[in-house]
Amino acid sequence: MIVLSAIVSLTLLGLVLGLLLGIAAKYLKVESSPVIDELEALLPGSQCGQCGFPGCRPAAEALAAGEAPATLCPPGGSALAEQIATLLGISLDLSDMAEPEALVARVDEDNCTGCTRCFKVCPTDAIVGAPKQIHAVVADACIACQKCIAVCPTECLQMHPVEVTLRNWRWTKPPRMRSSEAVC
Amino acid sequence: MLSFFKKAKPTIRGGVHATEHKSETSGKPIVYSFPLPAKLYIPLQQHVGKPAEPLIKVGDHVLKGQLLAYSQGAISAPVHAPTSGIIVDVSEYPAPHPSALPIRTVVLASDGQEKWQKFSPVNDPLTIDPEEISLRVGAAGIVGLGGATFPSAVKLSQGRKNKVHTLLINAGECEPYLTCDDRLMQERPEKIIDGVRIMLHGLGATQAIIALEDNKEQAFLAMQTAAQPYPNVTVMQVPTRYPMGWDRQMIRYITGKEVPAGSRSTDMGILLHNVGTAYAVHKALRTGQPLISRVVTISGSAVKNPMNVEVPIGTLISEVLDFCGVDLEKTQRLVMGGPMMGEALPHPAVPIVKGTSGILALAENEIKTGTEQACIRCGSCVSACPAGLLPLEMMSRIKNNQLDAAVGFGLKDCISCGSCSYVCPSNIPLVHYFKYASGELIARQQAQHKTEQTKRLMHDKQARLERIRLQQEEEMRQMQMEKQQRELAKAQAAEAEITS
Amino acid sequence: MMNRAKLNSSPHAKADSAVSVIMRQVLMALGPATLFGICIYGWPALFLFIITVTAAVMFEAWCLRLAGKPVKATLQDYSAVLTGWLIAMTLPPYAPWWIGVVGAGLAIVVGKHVYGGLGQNLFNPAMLARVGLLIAFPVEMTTWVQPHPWFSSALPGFVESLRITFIGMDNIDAVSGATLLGHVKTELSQNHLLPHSLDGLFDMANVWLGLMRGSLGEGCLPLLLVSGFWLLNKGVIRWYTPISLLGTVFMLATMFNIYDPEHYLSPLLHLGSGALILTSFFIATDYVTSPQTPFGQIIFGCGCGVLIFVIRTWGSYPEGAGFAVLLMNSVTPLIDHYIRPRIYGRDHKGKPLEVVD
Amino acid sequence: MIMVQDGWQVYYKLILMERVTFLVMPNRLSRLTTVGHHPASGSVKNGINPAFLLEKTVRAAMSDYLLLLLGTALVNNVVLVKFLGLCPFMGVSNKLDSALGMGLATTFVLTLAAVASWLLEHLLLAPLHIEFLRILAFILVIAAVVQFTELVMRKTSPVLYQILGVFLPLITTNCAVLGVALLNVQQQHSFIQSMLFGFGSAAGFTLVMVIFAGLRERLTLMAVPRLFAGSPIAFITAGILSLAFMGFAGLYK
Repeated sequence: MIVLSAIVSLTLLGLVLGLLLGIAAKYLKVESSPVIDELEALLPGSQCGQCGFPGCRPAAEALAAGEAPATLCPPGGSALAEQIATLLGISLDLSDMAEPEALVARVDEDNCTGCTRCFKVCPTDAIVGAPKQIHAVVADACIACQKCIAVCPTECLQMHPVEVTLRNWRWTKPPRMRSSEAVC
Repeated sequence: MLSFFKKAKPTIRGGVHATEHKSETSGKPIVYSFPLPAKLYIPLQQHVGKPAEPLIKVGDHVLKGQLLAYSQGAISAPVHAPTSGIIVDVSEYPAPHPSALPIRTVVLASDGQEKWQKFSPVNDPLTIDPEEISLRVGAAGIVGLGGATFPSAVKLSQGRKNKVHTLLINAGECEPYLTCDDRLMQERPEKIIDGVRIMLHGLGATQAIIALEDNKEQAFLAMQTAAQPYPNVTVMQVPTRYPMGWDRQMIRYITGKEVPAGSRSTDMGILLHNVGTAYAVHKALRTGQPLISRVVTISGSAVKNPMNVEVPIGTLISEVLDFCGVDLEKTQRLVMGGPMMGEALPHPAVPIVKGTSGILALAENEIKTGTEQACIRCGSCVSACPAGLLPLEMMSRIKNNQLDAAVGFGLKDCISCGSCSYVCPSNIPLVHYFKYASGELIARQQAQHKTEQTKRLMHDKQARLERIRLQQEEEMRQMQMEKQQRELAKAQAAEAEITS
Repeated sequence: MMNRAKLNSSPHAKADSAVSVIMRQVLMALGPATLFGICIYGWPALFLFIITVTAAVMFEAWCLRLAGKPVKATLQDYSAVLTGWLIAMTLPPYAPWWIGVVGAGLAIVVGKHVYGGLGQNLFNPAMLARVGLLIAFPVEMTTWVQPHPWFSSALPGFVESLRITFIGMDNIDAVSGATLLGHVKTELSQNHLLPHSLDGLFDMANVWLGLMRGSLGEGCLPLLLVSGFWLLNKGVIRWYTPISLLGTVFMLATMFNIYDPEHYLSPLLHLGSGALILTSFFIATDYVTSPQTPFGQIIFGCGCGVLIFVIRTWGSYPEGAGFAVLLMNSVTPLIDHYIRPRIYGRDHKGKPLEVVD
Repeated sequence: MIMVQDGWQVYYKLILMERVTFLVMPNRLSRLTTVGHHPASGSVKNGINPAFLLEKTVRAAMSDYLLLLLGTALVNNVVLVKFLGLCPFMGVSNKLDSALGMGLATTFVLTLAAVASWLLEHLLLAPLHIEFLRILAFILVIAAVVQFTELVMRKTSPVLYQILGVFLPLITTNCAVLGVALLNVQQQHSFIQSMLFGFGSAAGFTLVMVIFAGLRERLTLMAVPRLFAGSPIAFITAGILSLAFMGFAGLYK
C-alpha cells in the first residue's frame, strides 16, 4: 500500500510540476539571445577572419557560448576585450594579449601597375584609383585587414605603422611600480 | 548689485596649500629689455580649435603686427608677425608640448627694424557696436592667456548670445611660481580695468568681478584703486588655496553655486576671462595692436635671475632662459606653465606661444621625485580633490585596465589639477594615470567611430557590388533576349523564304 | 640634468608627505600609553612587547625577501613595527612569548603579505592576529593579571619575569582574573545583578586610569585620548571614525543602561573598558581597511560601535572589538562602492545638476 | 438571537485563530485549545478575550520570528557557520552584480523551496507515511523551482542569465537549499517558521555573497603575489571572514 501510494504520489507530483513548468516555458519563451546581438555590435564587423571564425556573427555566437576567449579579436585590441569581458561578466587576463600596433597600408608608387586587384578586395573602399593608374590608400578608411597585401602582384602595398603626430599623440601608461629598483 | 552673490555661502572643497615660490619674482618689475631674437618660430596653432592658414610665402617681407595666417573655422584664431622681417620657412618644427612633435610653424627672420604696420584703432571702444568688439578681439588673435588658449572672441560672442550678466575676471593665479598676472596688475591696473570695461561693453553684461587670491596684496590694492571710479567693476579677494583659479571652483566660491556637469558657466550667466586677456583686449581696442608678445614668468631654482619678462611670441625658450641665466646641470625638469598643471618639455628649443604663462627650470629639491610606493589608501587624495572624485580608486582601476570602471568613478570629471599627486605620500603619479586613461578613452572612441564607419563602408561596397551584379545579369538577360529575338527573326525569315 | 627620455606628467611639485612619516607619527602617539602599560605590568610586558615587535619585523623581512622586494627600504616605512606594536598592545601582558610570535606571524604573513604587502590587505592585520589567537588559544588570551602601580614590589622581578614570559606562570589562578567585561558576563550568567556584582572590584577611577586588569596597551585612557587627539590635530587620522564609534557605543550603552541598569553596564564603564579608546583611535582608523569618504567612515564607525556593543553584551566574547573591526573591514569595499563623494556639478547619483541662473 | 450570533462569530474567530496559530506556532496550540470555547458556554464573558490572546500570541511570535530571522542570517549563517552552499559562494562571487543576482535568485528559490517542502512534508509525505521519500521529493520540488527561476531570469535579465551561466541550474544542487528544507523538518518548524528560516538563510547567503564579492572585487585591484592570486587568496579571505563571523557566536541559541 505504501509502495503504491509512494509511486502514485511521486508520479503525480512529477506530472504536476512538469505541466506547470511546461506552461511557464510557453509563457516565458525567449526568441534569440540578445547577448549575441550585443556582442556582434561590439565587434568591428569587418569580417576579417583573424579570430579564426568566418565572420563577426559566428565569433559573437562562439563568445556567447563560451567557446572563444574574450581576447579573440586582434583588431579590437584590449579595449574590445575589456568590453566583451564586462558584457559577459568574465574576468580577463590581458597579459597574453599583445596590443595591436596601429598599421596602415601604403602604396609604393614606383611599383604600382594599376592592376586594380587591391581595390577589388578592399572591404572598405579605402584604396582609390582606376585601371592602369597608380592607386592610393585613404588612411582614415584603412582598417589594416591586409587583404590587399596578399593580392598585390608587385608587392608595392606594404603595411606601415601609423605616424605619431600631435593630433594622435597620447600619454602612455605609467610603468608598473618596480620596487625592486628601489634598493639603495 | 552684489545681492545675487551675497546670499550664497562661500565654500571651498578640496585643494592644497602648495609651497608658493612667488616671492622670487613678485617683487621685481616686468623686464622689457629682452633683446629681439634673430629668428622667431611662430606655430600656426597656438589655440584650441583649427590651426590658422598661412597667407604669406617664404621670402615675403612682413611688418610688425601684420597678419601671417588667418583663422579658419568657427573656433580658431589668427597669427600675427611679432616683428618685422622676412619669412624664412613655413614647415614643421618642434612644438612646445611634452612630446615636442613637429607642428606647422612660420619662421620669421627679424630685420631689426621693428617696423609696425599701420593700424586703425577705434576712437572710443566703449561706444561702438558690441559685435565690433568681438570682431576686433578675434582679428587681434587674442586667446585665453591663462593657458587654456580658447579664442576670446568666440567666448565673447557666446556670452552675448547667452545674455551673460556677470563677467568674472580670473586673476587667481593659483599656480605656484607664476606671478606674470600679479605683476601686470601691479604695474598696469588702469589698462586692465579698461580692458575689462571694454569686454563688459562687448558682452552687454551688467557687472564685472575681478577675483584674485589674497596673497597678492599689492595687486589687490592697485586694482581696487583703479576700479574705484567704476561701480560696475568690483575687485575681490578669494582665499589662497590651489586650484582656486579653476573657473568652476571660483564660481562655486563666489556664487555658492556649481556649474552643472556638461554645462558652461555662461548657462548660469557668468563668463570667465583671464586678467591677461583683459589687458590684451585693452591693447587691441585702444591701439589696434594684435597679440604678438606676452609677459612670461621665468623662475625655478635653476634660474639665476628669475623674473617676469615681456617676450615676442615665437621666441625660443632656450633664448629666454639664456637671458635669465639658467644652470642646465641643475635643471632636473623644464616646465612650461605652472608646476601643478604645466607640461614638462623634453628640450628648450621650442617657442613661447600665446598660452605660455611661465617657464620653470626646476631642480630636484623642487620636484621631489620620490620612489613610487604602494597605495596605503590614506585618502589624502580624496580630501584634496576639488572635483569630489576618488583618485585612488580610479588609479587602481586604470592600473588594472578597467577603464570603464574608472569612468564610473568620475574620470571624465577630472580636471588634471594635480592636487592628488601633490599630496600623495606614496609618490604615485595619479595624474599621469588619468591623462593616460583619458587619452586612451579618446582613442577608443575614435576606434569605435572608425568601426562604425567601416561597417558603413562595407555595407556600401556590398550594396554597390550587388547593384553591379544585378545590372550585369540584367544586361545578360537582355542580350540573350535580343539574341533569341534575332534568331527567331532569322528563323522566321528563313521560314518565310522557304514558304515563299 | 634633465632626463629627456622619460615623460613626466604634471604636477612637478610635491608636498612633504611620506608613508614612513605617517607611520612614525602613529608610533609616537602610541608611545605614552605603551610606556604606561609596561610600567604597571612590569618586565613581562616589556619582554612580550619587544618579542612581538621584533617578530613582526622579522616576519616582514622574511616575506619581503620571498617576494623579491627591497627589504631594507621597505622596512623603513615602519608599517611592520606598527602592526607588531598594535598586536602587543592588545595582548594580555603576561602571555607567553610564543603568543606574541604567533600573533605577529598571523598578522604579517596571513594578514598582510599573502595579500601582497602594505596597502593590499583586506583585514586589519593586528585585529586578525588578535581574533585568531583568541579563538586558537582562549586560555592564554584571557589570562589577565592585576596591574600594580609603578615598579611596586608586587610586580615580578626580572628573573621571575623571564620565567613568566618564556616558561609560563605557575600560579595562574592565583594572580589572574577576569577583565571588567568578562567579569560582568560571568556574573550575569549566574544571575548576579550588576551594581552589586561590581562592588569593590571595579571602580570608575581605576577603570579610566587603566589600573585594572586588561591588555597591555588599553591602559590609561587620558594618555590614549591625548595621543588620539594629537593624531587628529596632525591630520594623520580624521575624526569621523573614532567619534562615531565612541558615540554609538555611548548612546547604545546609555539607552540600555537607563532601560535596565541591572543587566546593562553604564556607558562610562563601556567607554573605559575593552580597549575601546585604543580601537577607535588607532585600530578602526587604519587607512587600508577602512572606507575613504567621510560618510563612509561614519558608517564604518557606527557599524563598529553597534557590533562591539552587541558582541560585548549578548555574545560569547566580551572583548569583542576585534571581531567587530574585522566584520566592518569585510564590508568596507561595499561601503566604498556605494558611498562616494558628490562630484562637482553633479548630484549624489552622478546626474548633472540643474542649471540655476 | 443576537447573543447566539455573537457567540458563533466568536467561535469562528477562535477556529480561525487556531488555524492561524497552528500555522504560526504549533507548540502554542495546546495553550489555546485548552480554553473552553463552546458557543453555549459563554466563555467570552468569562474574561477570555480572543483579541487579547491573539495579540499576545502574535507579539510573542513576532519577537521569536525576528530572532529566528536574524539568528539564521547572521549567527548561524548558512555559508560561514554551517558551511553550506559553498559552491556558488566561491563560484559566482567574482563580481558584485552577479553575486547580488545569484543571492536574489537563491533567495527566491530557497524561500519557495522551504515553503513548498513544508507543504509537501505535511500534506503529502506525512499523511501517507512515505517520509522515506523525503529527499527525493524535495529535490524534485527544488529542481522545478530552479527551472522556473531560470525561465524567469532568462526572460527578464538575459545578461545576468549569461553571467550566472551554469551556476543558475546548479542552485538545484546547492546544498543550502536542500539543507534548509531538511533542517526545517528536523527542527519541526511551523509553516511560517519554515518560511522565515528559508528566507533568513537566503538573506544570510546573499549578505555573505555580496560582502565576499565586494572583497574579491577589491582583490582584483590588489597586487596579490602570483602564488596566491585567484582562488587561493579567495579561500584565505573566506576563512578570515568565517573567523570574523565567529564573533556572533553565542548571540542566539
